[in-house]
Parts: sequence; C-alpha cells; structure tokens
Amino acid sequence: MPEENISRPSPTERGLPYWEQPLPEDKELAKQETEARKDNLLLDVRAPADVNRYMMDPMRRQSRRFWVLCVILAGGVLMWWGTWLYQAINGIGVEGIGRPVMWAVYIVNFVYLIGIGHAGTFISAALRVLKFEWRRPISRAAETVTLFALSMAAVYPLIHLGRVWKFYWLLPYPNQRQLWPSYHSPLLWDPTAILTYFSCSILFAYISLIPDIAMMRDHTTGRWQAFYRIFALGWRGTEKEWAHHETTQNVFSYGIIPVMFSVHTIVSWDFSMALQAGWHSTIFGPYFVVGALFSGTGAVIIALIVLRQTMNLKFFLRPEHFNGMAMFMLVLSLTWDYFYFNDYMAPWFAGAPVDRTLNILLQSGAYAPFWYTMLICNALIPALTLWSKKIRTNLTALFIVAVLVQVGMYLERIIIVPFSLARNELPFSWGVYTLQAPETMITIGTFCFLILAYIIFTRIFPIIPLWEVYEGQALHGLRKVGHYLLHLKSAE
Amino acid sequence: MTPKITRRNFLRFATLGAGATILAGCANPRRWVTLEPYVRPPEEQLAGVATWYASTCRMCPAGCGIIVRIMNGRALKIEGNPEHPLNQGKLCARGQAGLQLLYNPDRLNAPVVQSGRGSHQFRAIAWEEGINTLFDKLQGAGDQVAVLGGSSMSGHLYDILGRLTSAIGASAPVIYDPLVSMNGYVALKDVDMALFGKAALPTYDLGNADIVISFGADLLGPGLSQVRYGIEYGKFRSGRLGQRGYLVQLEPHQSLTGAKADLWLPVQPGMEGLVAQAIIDLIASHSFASPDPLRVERAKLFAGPVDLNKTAAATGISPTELLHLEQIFAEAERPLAIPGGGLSGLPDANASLTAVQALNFIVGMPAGGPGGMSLSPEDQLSKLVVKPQPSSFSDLLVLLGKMKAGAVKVLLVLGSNPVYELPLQAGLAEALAKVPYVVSFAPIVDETAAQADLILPDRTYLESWGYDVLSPAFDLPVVSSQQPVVTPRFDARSAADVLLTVAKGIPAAAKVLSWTDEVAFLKEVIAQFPQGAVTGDNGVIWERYLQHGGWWPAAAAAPQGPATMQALPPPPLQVAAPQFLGDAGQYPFFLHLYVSSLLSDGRGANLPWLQASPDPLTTVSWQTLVEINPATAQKIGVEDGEVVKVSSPYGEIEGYIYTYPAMRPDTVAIATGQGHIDYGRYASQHGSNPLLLVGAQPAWASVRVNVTSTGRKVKLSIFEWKPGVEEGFPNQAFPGG
Amino acid sequence: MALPVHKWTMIIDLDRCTGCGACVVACHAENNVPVQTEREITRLRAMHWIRIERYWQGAYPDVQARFLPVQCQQCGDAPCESVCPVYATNHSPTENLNLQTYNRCVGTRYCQNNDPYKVRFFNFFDPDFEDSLTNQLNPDVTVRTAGIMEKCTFCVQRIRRAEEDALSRGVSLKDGDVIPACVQTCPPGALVFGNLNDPNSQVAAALREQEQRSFRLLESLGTDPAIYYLKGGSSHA
Amino acid sequence: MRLKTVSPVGRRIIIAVVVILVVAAAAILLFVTEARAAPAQPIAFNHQVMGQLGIQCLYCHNTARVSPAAGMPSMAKCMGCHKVVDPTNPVIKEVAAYWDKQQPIPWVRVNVMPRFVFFSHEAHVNNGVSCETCHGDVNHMTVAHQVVNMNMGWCLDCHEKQPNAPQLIDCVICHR
Repeated sequence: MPEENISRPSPTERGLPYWEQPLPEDKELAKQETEARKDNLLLDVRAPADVNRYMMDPMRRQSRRFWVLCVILAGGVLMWWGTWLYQAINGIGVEGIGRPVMWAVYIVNFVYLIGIGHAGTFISAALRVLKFEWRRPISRAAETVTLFALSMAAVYPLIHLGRVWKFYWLLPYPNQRQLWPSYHSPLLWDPTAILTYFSCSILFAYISLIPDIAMMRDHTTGRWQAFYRIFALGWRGTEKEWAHHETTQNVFSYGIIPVMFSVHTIVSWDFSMALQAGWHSTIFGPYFVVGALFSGTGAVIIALIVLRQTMNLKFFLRPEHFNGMAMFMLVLSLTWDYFYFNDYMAPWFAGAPVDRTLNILLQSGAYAPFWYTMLICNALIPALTLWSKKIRTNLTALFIVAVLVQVGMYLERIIIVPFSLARNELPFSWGVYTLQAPETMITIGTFCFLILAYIIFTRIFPIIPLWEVYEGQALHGLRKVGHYLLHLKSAE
Repeated sequence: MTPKITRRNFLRFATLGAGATILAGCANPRRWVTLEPYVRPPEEQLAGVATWYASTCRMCPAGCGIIVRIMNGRALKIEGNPEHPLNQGKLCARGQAGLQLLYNPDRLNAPVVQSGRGSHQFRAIAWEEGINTLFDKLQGAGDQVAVLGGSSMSGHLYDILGRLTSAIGASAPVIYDPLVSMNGYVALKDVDMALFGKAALPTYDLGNADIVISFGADLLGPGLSQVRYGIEYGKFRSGRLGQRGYLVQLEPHQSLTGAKADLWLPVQPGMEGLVAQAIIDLIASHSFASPDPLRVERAKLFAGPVDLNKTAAATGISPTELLHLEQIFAEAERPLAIPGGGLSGLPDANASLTAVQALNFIVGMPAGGPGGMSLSPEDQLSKLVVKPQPSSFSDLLVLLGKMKAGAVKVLLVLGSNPVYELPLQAGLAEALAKVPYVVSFAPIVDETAAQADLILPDRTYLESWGYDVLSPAFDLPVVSSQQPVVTPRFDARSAADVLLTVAKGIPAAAKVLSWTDEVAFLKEVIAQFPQGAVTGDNGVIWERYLQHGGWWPAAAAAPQGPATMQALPPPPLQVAAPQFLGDAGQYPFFLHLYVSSLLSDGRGANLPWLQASPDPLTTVSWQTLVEINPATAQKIGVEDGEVVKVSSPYGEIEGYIYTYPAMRPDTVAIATGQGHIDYGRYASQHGSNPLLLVGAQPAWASVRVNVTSTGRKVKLSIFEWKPGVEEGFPNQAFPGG
Repeated sequence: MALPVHKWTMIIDLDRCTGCGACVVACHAENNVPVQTEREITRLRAMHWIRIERYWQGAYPDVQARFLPVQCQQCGDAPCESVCPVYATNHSPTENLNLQTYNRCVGTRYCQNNDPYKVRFFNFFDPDFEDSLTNQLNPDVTVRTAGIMEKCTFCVQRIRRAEEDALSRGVSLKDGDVIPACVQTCPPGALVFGNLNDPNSQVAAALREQEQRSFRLLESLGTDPAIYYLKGGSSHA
Repeated sequence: MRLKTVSPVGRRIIIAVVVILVVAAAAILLFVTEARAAPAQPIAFNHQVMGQLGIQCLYCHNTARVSPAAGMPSMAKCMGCHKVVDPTNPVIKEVAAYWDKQQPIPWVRVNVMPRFVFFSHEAHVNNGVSCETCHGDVNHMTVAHQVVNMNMGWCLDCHEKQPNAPQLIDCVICHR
C-alpha cells in the first residue's frame, strides 16, 4: 500500500475534509480503525486527488517492458492473421481435423472464450444487484475481460468455416435468391445470443465508464483530452446525471443477467441438440453456464493479480477482493462438480454402448491423462486449497490455482468437443484429432490479441471504476459510521 | 502552373490508379467462355445427350462386356453391358477404373527411343521413324525374335503375333503375367487334360451348386472372373433352387470368399491337396446315402489308405471337420470342389490340383443338369478366333535361357511388365542385357519399358479394336467385341496396326499378314461367324456385333454344361506334404502371397481410383501390408504400422505390419500390386513388391519368410478405425445383425 | 401435370454383398468424388460416398469378416438437415431425398458431427484431379471445391435426368428407369433400388418378401432411413 | 461578412466520401452493364436476318427439345445453306473460311450459368416455356445479348408460380 506517497493537502478553511479526519483519541479504537482501513478499501478513505493519481500514474508512464510486450503481442496477432489467410487460401484442411472429428480447437476456443466472457457481467451486474460491495474496484477489469473475450469468441466461428468468404450467408438479409438462414440450426441461435450479449456488454461497460472518462478528460490536455471529450459525452457530474446513470446501470444490471444465462445455455445447445454421444445431454444448459462462470472467475482473478502487480494498484485491489473472488470460485467449483457428476452419471446409468465406450476412453483409454487432469484442476485443487483464507489471500497461490482452473476448464471443452466426436455409433468410423501448427498459431494469436487489447485498454481507460470506489466509500461511511456522515457534510 | 510530383500528388495518382485497377477487376474478362460446335457432327451424337458404346473390358483376362458413356467426345463412365452373357451389366472395381487408364496423365504421347536402358532419357520420334526402326531390327534379327505378352491382350493381336512369329520362324509368343500364373491356369489345363482328356480351363456353376468346397480359390476375388462369380454367388445365396448354398473355404488367410463362406477353415498352407485326398479316401471307405452311388465307386479309383489323425495333424483340420466335409460333399446333390490358384505354386502342383479336380470327377456331373464343373466347349468359333494362351513358368524360363544364350536379337514386349512381375532370381536382368534390342509397346513407361530401347506406345483398350474369347468362367462360346469408344488420345498407334505395317516389308510375313490394318483383319474374321443371338445375317453382322458388344449363340442353344466332360481312366492320386523353400528355423513363417483385389497383379497400380480405394478386407490403400495374426504380432513384438523387413531365401522387402485376425499364426500374408519403380506417378514410390520374395521357380506358393522389425513406425493409410472395429462396443456384435 | 412424389429406397442384401468394392469405384466415377492421397488418408480424410465397413465376428479360428456397405441413409428425419444454418443440407419433398446443395455450403461441418452414420465427407482442400483425368469428370455433377461437405445423393443426377426425360416425353417413370451407379455395377446384385411409393417396384416387393430379414441401420435413433438392410443368412450342412 | 463555410478538414472528408461513392457506383454500374453486354463474337452473326426469314430457333439449336443443352449448329449445318445462300456476303465468306479450314467457329457464350446450375432446355421447351421467355426477342437482335439477368431469384420467380411449385423449388431441380 503506497502509504508514504500520500501527501496531505493543506486543510481547507471549512475545516478538515472528510478524508483527513483524525483518528479517535482512544488508542484501542485508533488501532481498530487503522486495521479496518488496511483491510477494507471502502473504509480507507483518501484524498480524491490522490486516488485519481494512484490510478492515472501507472496509465501515463509505460516501462520499456510494456512496449516490448506490446510488440510481441502484435507479432502474435499478425501471426494469427497470416495463418488465417493461409488457411483460407489452402483450405481448412491445414487444421488437424478429419473424419469424424470435424470440430476441434476452434470450437474449443469459442466455447472457452464465451465462458470467460461471462465473469465480467456476472461480477458487475449480478454482484451489483446482489449488493456485494467489495466488487466495486474489480467490476471494470471483469467487464473488459468480457468485451475482448467475446469479440474473440465471435471470430472463431468464422475462422472455423470451410468457406469463410461466404460467412454472410449466415446472416438474415434480404436477397434475390429468396433464401434465409435456417433457424432450425443452433448455429444461428448462437450468433443471435452472442450478438445480444455482446452489444449489452459493450453498453453496460461503456455506461459505467463515462464518469471515469470524464475524470480523465479533466486531468489531461491536448489530443488525449479531445479523445476523452468525445467519449465522456459531456459528463459533468450533476445530480441529475448521476441519477440517470444510476437508473441505467440498474436497468442494465437486471436486464443483462438473463441474457448472460441464455448465452451459454444456447452455446451448450450447439452440442446438446446433436445426436453425438457425450453431447446429447439435458444437463448441458446449466452445466455450461456454471462452467463458464467458473472459468470466467478464474480468468478475472488472473487479470486482477496481473494488473495489481504490474500497474501498482495495491491501493485498490486488496486481499479482501481476492478473498471474495476465490470464495466465488470455490462455490462455482463445487457447483461444477455437481453438474459434471450429473452429466457423467446419467449416461453411465443408461449404459448405451457408445456412451460406455466414451467413458472407458476417458477413464482408462488414450484420453485418461486429460480427463484426470481436468478433474484434478477443476474439482480437487479448488476444493483442497480455497477453503483456506491464507491461500485465498496469497496471490501467488491464488494465481496458480486460477491458472490451473483455466487449464482444467479448457481441457473440459477439449473433452467435450474433439474427444466426444472421436466416438460414435459405428466403430468403423471412429477417429482421432491431432493438433496441427496452424490452429495452434491461430489460437495463440487470438489470445495475443485478447491480451494486447486488454493491456492497451488499461492504459487508455481507468481499469478501476473510481467513481464506484468513491461512491462505495461514501455509502459505506453513510451506512456504517455516523461521524463520517458529519464529516462528509462538512467537506461540502 | 506546372504539375510537380509532390508526395501528395503522387498519392493522389496512386489512388486513382488503384481505383482503376479495382474497376478493371470488377469487369471480369474470364466471364466469357467459348462454344465450339462440331464441324461435322457424328450422327449418333447430340449435344448434352450421352451416347453409349459397347466394348470389352481389358483390365483382366475375363473379358466382361462393357458399355461406355460418351459425351462431347469424352468417355465418362464405364458400365457393364447388360446384354453381355458373361457379366450381365455388372462390373468390378477394376473394370470401373479403366477410364483412368485412358485419361492417365502419364501416358506417352509419341513413340520414343531411349538412350541407355533405364536412363529415362527419352527422345520423341515420328511414327515413321519408329516403325522403320522396328522393321530394320526385325529384318536384321531373322528368326531370333521373341515376343513376351500379357494375358489380357486382344485375341486378334495374339493371332497376328502368332502368325508373324511362325512366318519368320521365331518361337511362339510367351504369354505370362502373375495374375494368370497365380491362378494356376496352365497347371489346371494340364490336370484337366490328364483327368478329363481336354486341356481346358474349368468353369464352375456356382449359382446352381448346393455344397461348394473351395480349396483356397478366391472366387469372389480378382482371380478368375470376379464379376461372373459375383453374379453366381448372388444366385448361390438367394437360393435359386429353393435353398441357400453352403460354402466351405479352406485357406490360411481369409479372402473375400473366405469372409462369405459358411465355414472357414484355416488350413496349413500347401496342405489343401491332402484335405482333398482325405475326403476322397473317406468317401471310398464310407457309405453314405449319396444321390449317386457311383460316387463311391469312382472314389475308389483314387483312394488310398486313410489316416485321419495324421492328415489332421498335417493340415490343421480336425478329424471331425474332415468327416463333416466328406459327409456333406458325398451327400450333396450338386457339390462342387474348386481348386485354388495357390495349389499351382506348390512344388508338386499337379498332385494337389488333381486331388481337388478328382472330387469333381467323383461327383460325376449329371448330364445336362445344373451345377457342377464344366470345361470350356470347343466349337466352330474356336477355329476362327483365339484366346492368348498363358505359358507356364517353365516356358518363360526357356525363353529367358534363350535370351541369356544370346539367341534373341529383338524382344517385343506387349501388355506385360516382366521386369516388375518376375522374381529377381529368374534372371531377367541378365537376359535382357544379352538382347541387343528391346521394343516395348507400353502406353505408360513401366519398369520393362524403362529397360527398352524403343517404346511404340499402344492405345489403351478404350481406344482400340479387338475381341476376346470368354474363358475361363464361362461355358458358352462367346466372342466379346472391342472397339474404340473415343477418338484416340495422343499420337499412339495400335500394336496390331504397327505389326501389320512392319509385316508388309518382311516377305515371309507379308504372305500371311496381308491385311491393310487391324479393322480389315477383324472384319474378315467376324464375317465368318454364324448367326448369333444379337448378330443379324451376313450384311449387318459387323455393325450389330459392335453395337451389342459381341457375338454369342442364340438363346436356343443351351449351355453345353457338364455333359461335354468325358472321363479317361484317372491317374493314381499321390498327394504329399509339400516341402517349403527355406529353413524353418531361419524363416519361421509361411509366405501367403495373394492377388490384391483392387490392384490385381500390379497392373491397376497406376489408377488412382484403385490405389485410393480401401482394400475390402484391410481397408488400407496406397501401402504394402505385411499381414500377420495378432497373436503372432504379440509374440514377435510388432504392432500395427510398424515397418518390418520380410526376408526369404531369395530376397527381402519392407512392409507395414497389419494384424489380421483371420489368418493362421504361422503365416505371413502379403498382397501383390505395389512396389512399382516406374509405371506413372500413382504407381511409383508406393509400397513394395512381394514378388521379390519368390525364387526362380514355379513354386511361388511354398516359400518361407522371416519378419524382423526395423524399429520404425508409420501411420497406415487406413479407412477403418482399427481398434474400434476390433474391440467394438462392449458386448455388442456386428451392427449388421 | 402433377409431378409424382417418389420415395427412393435402397435395399442392401448383406447376404449377397461380397465386399468386392465395385460400388466404391463406380461411385467415384459417377459422382466426381476426389481421390485422396496416402498422406490425407493417414489424416483420416479418406473420401468414399459408399464404403464397405468390415467388422470381425468371432475369434480365430472361427473368425470371419462381415461386410456392411454404408452410404448416406437418406433419412426421412435426418439429423444432419436441421443443424445446417444455411439450408445447404435440406430435404427434397419431391424425391424424399436428403439433399446437399454444394454451392450453398459454407462448411460449418455441423452436419457431419450430427450424422450418426458418418457418411458425409468434407473437402478439406480443393480436389486434385490431375491433368488429363479431368476429362472423365461427369458433367452432370458439380465438382466440389475446398470447404464443402458432400455425400451420397442416390445419384440424384440420374434421377433428375430420367425424370426430365419422362416429363419431356410425357410418360411416367418405370421401375428400373433410375439406377444409381453402385446398384448398377454390383455383381452379386446385393443392392436394389427403386421407388417405395410404387407397390409394384422391385424394392417394395423385396421388402414384402424379406420382411423378417430386413432392418435399418441405427433405427433406434429415429432417423427413418431409406436404406433397408437384409440380414446375412446362414446355411447349415 | 463571411459566410460560415466547411472547414478544410471537413471538405477533405466530404471529397473523400464523394470519391468513394462515385467509384463504388461506377463499379456496380460496370458490373451490371457488363453482365448484360453482348460479348464480341468471332463472326458478326445476325439473328434478326434469320428471324425475318422465318427460320425457327429449333432449326439451328436443334437439341433443345431432346437434351438439356440447346446445342450450337455444326459448321456443316451452316454451310448446308450458305454454300448456296448468299455466298458472296463478306460475313458468310468468313464462315466459309472456317469451313475450308475444317475448324469450328469459337462462338462466345452469351447466357452464362454458373457451373453448379443444371438447366435443362428439354424440360422447359417441352413444357410450354418459349425461348423468348428467357432469351428475349432474339429474332430482333442484330447482336445476341443477354436480356434476363439469370440469377436464382429470377428462376424462382417463375418456378414459384407453377402448379407444381413445391416440387419446382426443390434445390435438386437445379443444383446437384
């Protein structure tokens, strides 16, 4: 915590501002308050100028390492585009798919990215609705994960098309051929749901961003100011504006939650509507939603830890946040365990030959290493570690757990997509998928894009919603301790 | 104001240029295609409507009738000729693939001379030069000319070759290819001569048989006539006579026939004759309610003392099974015994073949009735037309001896590829080195053409004239017509025409070969045919013969059937366990060579359809497999896809292990067909040639081999998911019920 | 003139099928099915609209290969149809066939995933008809380019040609006027083809006579296939 | 007094937009007109002359009734008449020159269909669709050109009006 950097401005004429209240005289009380401020961001009230600076300083000064990273990531993005072009020119056969495994890494990435795109909305909208106050500083980091993960997820169905140059046939537009897309196909439900979710997420994130952009506008000059001026939409921070803002946020929060649930349910229908063993399951809707939230929470934890360490956001991101997120992850892990158990048990009990074959393949066959790794990463490790608060607040440990959860959830999608497809009703046509260089490069490239877009975003827009922090601190003061209210009033 | 090239201006013009390029790109000039009408339309061709021409398939010696779909001068599809008595509209995979021979991208488009044999330095020459060279060489050689041909050459070419060689005093053409030799055509004829007094190939009325015991004969495979026996098999199964036939297959490695058999018995390689003899002995010593009491009497003519246990130990067929075979064979109304081609590759080939044919002799063939075995009939046609007569391996060795002795000045190779087909030990290489001039008529440079001095590319069968006399597998006298169905591609000329032209200059030959071209020759032959089922009276014989695809007797003429078979006093039967070549310790496995059902003896290897289609039993394409029993594989520590070295006393090849559940554990099976060095882009560089494992003797089916791993592994180009098919679903059988 | 509605049906007699592979090559020739190289086949990209699945029954020495020709089953209620987002795979109301409109296909490959018979084949690359081999291509069938799914059509070009001819001549189709390439070439006559709506057709008669032998592949999935298989029989002696 | 004018930046943007629009419009126009334009033919064949003489379409395009293709007249058919009819006409002399060389005239196809469309003349001509429905009044064309933009919507338009519409809009009717 940058305690020593806090410079105290001179007291105003109206007395001490609310952020400069002296500690209680009683030593025991003073100690308690110091402890409480250390632990809780919302109690640790500081001068707004300082808080703004905590946020803006790391945005302004970039290390050489940052630029090197940007160049490397941009190289990765170019590699993605080049490989995509190569794939489009030569044919999708450069990928390792074959008969019968027609979907592989691209669809895995699609499902995975849609999945991690869930956490943003969940943390910002659902936790907002449920009034989890500690979510305040982390909501934007999560929403940003959603934005970029979703945009990459939306690209994958195009990458995986055999004739990508005909992608517009998937869109409903009037044409002389009198042909429309087929709404029988889950592949059209997908874009509908995803585009709805994507546009809602953009608006939701943007609305929450407006006051902070206005803050940036007020603290910058020249071109940057012009830039922020455009996006700030003339925000001045009047009561009326805040009231509108609040209403809009609430409306979106309530509205986007069902969309969020529907999106991954619909993604799951891509699979559960099919006749394929390992796919044809009624539990897939909620199972996919939980899986998405699980991996998404993990992804947000990773993003937060990296942001905190690289952008010096120790003031905003405190152990309490990681503690909360980790507890969420634990709950989601247990829920995932339940759904997976359910998804496993039903076919096991039914005992259809092809399901049994698939289960044998996963338990003792060639894919056993993947299956056990998935179970260990998704069920065992969170359950063993996250019960302990020490681990939940130890960033190194939490980072490792979150990464393992990503590995586990990615493997889960691999097991669902290419591994399930490898088995079907006629043993003559079983098969296997072998990973090839092009899809590896495209996968790496899109993740490079995701990270690059994310880090550039963090340098342009405040990744901590400062207004939410201020609001939270103020509300907290109002709600909790009477004398803060007095101080607030005196500050005005 | 003077225009200056500033950066801004430059950009402006560059943009304009780019815009113009984009505009030009929108107006796609390749939108237009040209339509070239016929100058003089062929009267039977309508634009957009297919025309079908009848001809004869030449992908194997069986001689199925085909019709070819022609549109705009291109051959699009081959189908069986529905009128043709042999194949009744049906065709096998190889017959379907014949189009790719016609349109093969590796065909020679002109005669070439090669500077230095095997150098592949070809120089295209004009036909006049090629013909003159051939003429000069033939004239210089006098009677020291030899002809090596393949069994699927047209009858008229064989006829012309025969007349030419006899006119100039050279020895008769030697007809040899592995397909024929591995099916034992020559040996069978000898046996039939000895047993029935007629050197003809047997025909089996499979469709009307009730009990069939096949001693390793792959009836449904590529050997005899896959299409004919396929049709017959359909009848055999559907029970045209009110019952479903019963097929027993004895063989060490399951073939297509074995897969469809009702009883498959993995007999020890080479011991089929012993089984046949045991059945005869048992029939002679037992008395069953046989429909024909004479059967026992006839069996006694051959029979010797029977020791069931000894036979069982030697053959791997248990005494119970032997008794069962004997009983069903003796009690059946129309039983049939079919010898496999593999029997002819044993050291004492004729003994085993005789034992099997003796079973047919014992049955006695009810005169005129359905079922049983018959021998190809002789009639007036056989004086007019000829069928290339396969030579035995010994005949071939005689020819090679002559070549080595320098007694052959010019060697003509037509329709065969001996460099690929003959085992190294036969010494063809040394023999060829002693021949001053080798002329090949191959349309595609194969291994033999690569060793030739002059290549005069022949036309493929879809562009050339000819006929084929049906044999084997058919008991009606049928001549199948062959005509060009498309305008010949390239500057290729038919070998018969070339030979007729050359013969004009050789006085002795000119006398017997006076025709201007092969069509004149064919017309003269056909004109002498009697009235047949589809041919009209004399004026239109030729046209209708071409239109309908051949000549066959009118429906009234019943199949001559088994009645033609006359029995001589049978020779005594002595079948002994064959001695396999190679030390059992050093070479622990029997080698089972079999003819690939798609690539045949290798002649189909240059057709991508055949190469890329999965073999029916292994589902592997493009590769040479070394098939062994899974138990054996485990014992010697190899697994699927492992590259192994197969070595025999005569040579060694590399192949990929394929564990094949339906074969004896003491046997290694390899299919022929792959391992070409030349023969076009699709054939070369795929697999290896198992004929290299065979020594320089006729006993190609009695070789021992060893299998050693090279430690490398490859991916099989396989269609099935092998572990899935082998293990399948837990507790669930074949999905086909 | 009202156009007739056909219910094209095929019967595959497993007792007669010898596994010879003639149908496979005939189909390649008729339908411009590209040939795959050794490397592509090792990558599980073999392409044969009709394939002969070979299973093993029993253990050595009582083991035998069993053949099961499998091609598009032309399901009445096809799982592949509903998942195509662009109607490239759809059902023909006239012919009761499961159509694949190549030029509409965008290559999502969902149909192959959802196809329990795995009889759809994807063009991973542009087909490689080398040089002069293009001369053979059937002008009645589209040559599929990279990124397109293809499958057995019951030789719909032959069906259409026969129908157009019949329509032009003002006659109706007779049983046997339409024969797909595989049925045409099958030596043992294991394949029979015809219009099941016509009670006098060969298929209708065969199904009546052989009812106890007939089954449909994976019928339990409810796909209502148009291909009936006749079980292999057995003889005892 | 100065009128309020567009800023130089704004002007540049407007010019850029106008240029882009013009180029796009030109491209579309070119594409559309080019689609309908008559291609250059090796011989200046005049359908109008033939039409005025009362020669039926099916006389030359004689397989339209029996085949999916309408067919182009063979050189022998051209010369069958023009050996005697108007042999001195310079255009017919050009035809005769091809005939003398025994070469076909490389006509350029006017109505081009994509290769995945299978149109059958036979099925249409025999069921009451006249040539003019699709090819326009060729009898009055001096240079044959495409009249109808033969795209799928146009085909369907007619097929949907037929009594057998459900069957005639089946994909397999044209695509196979």
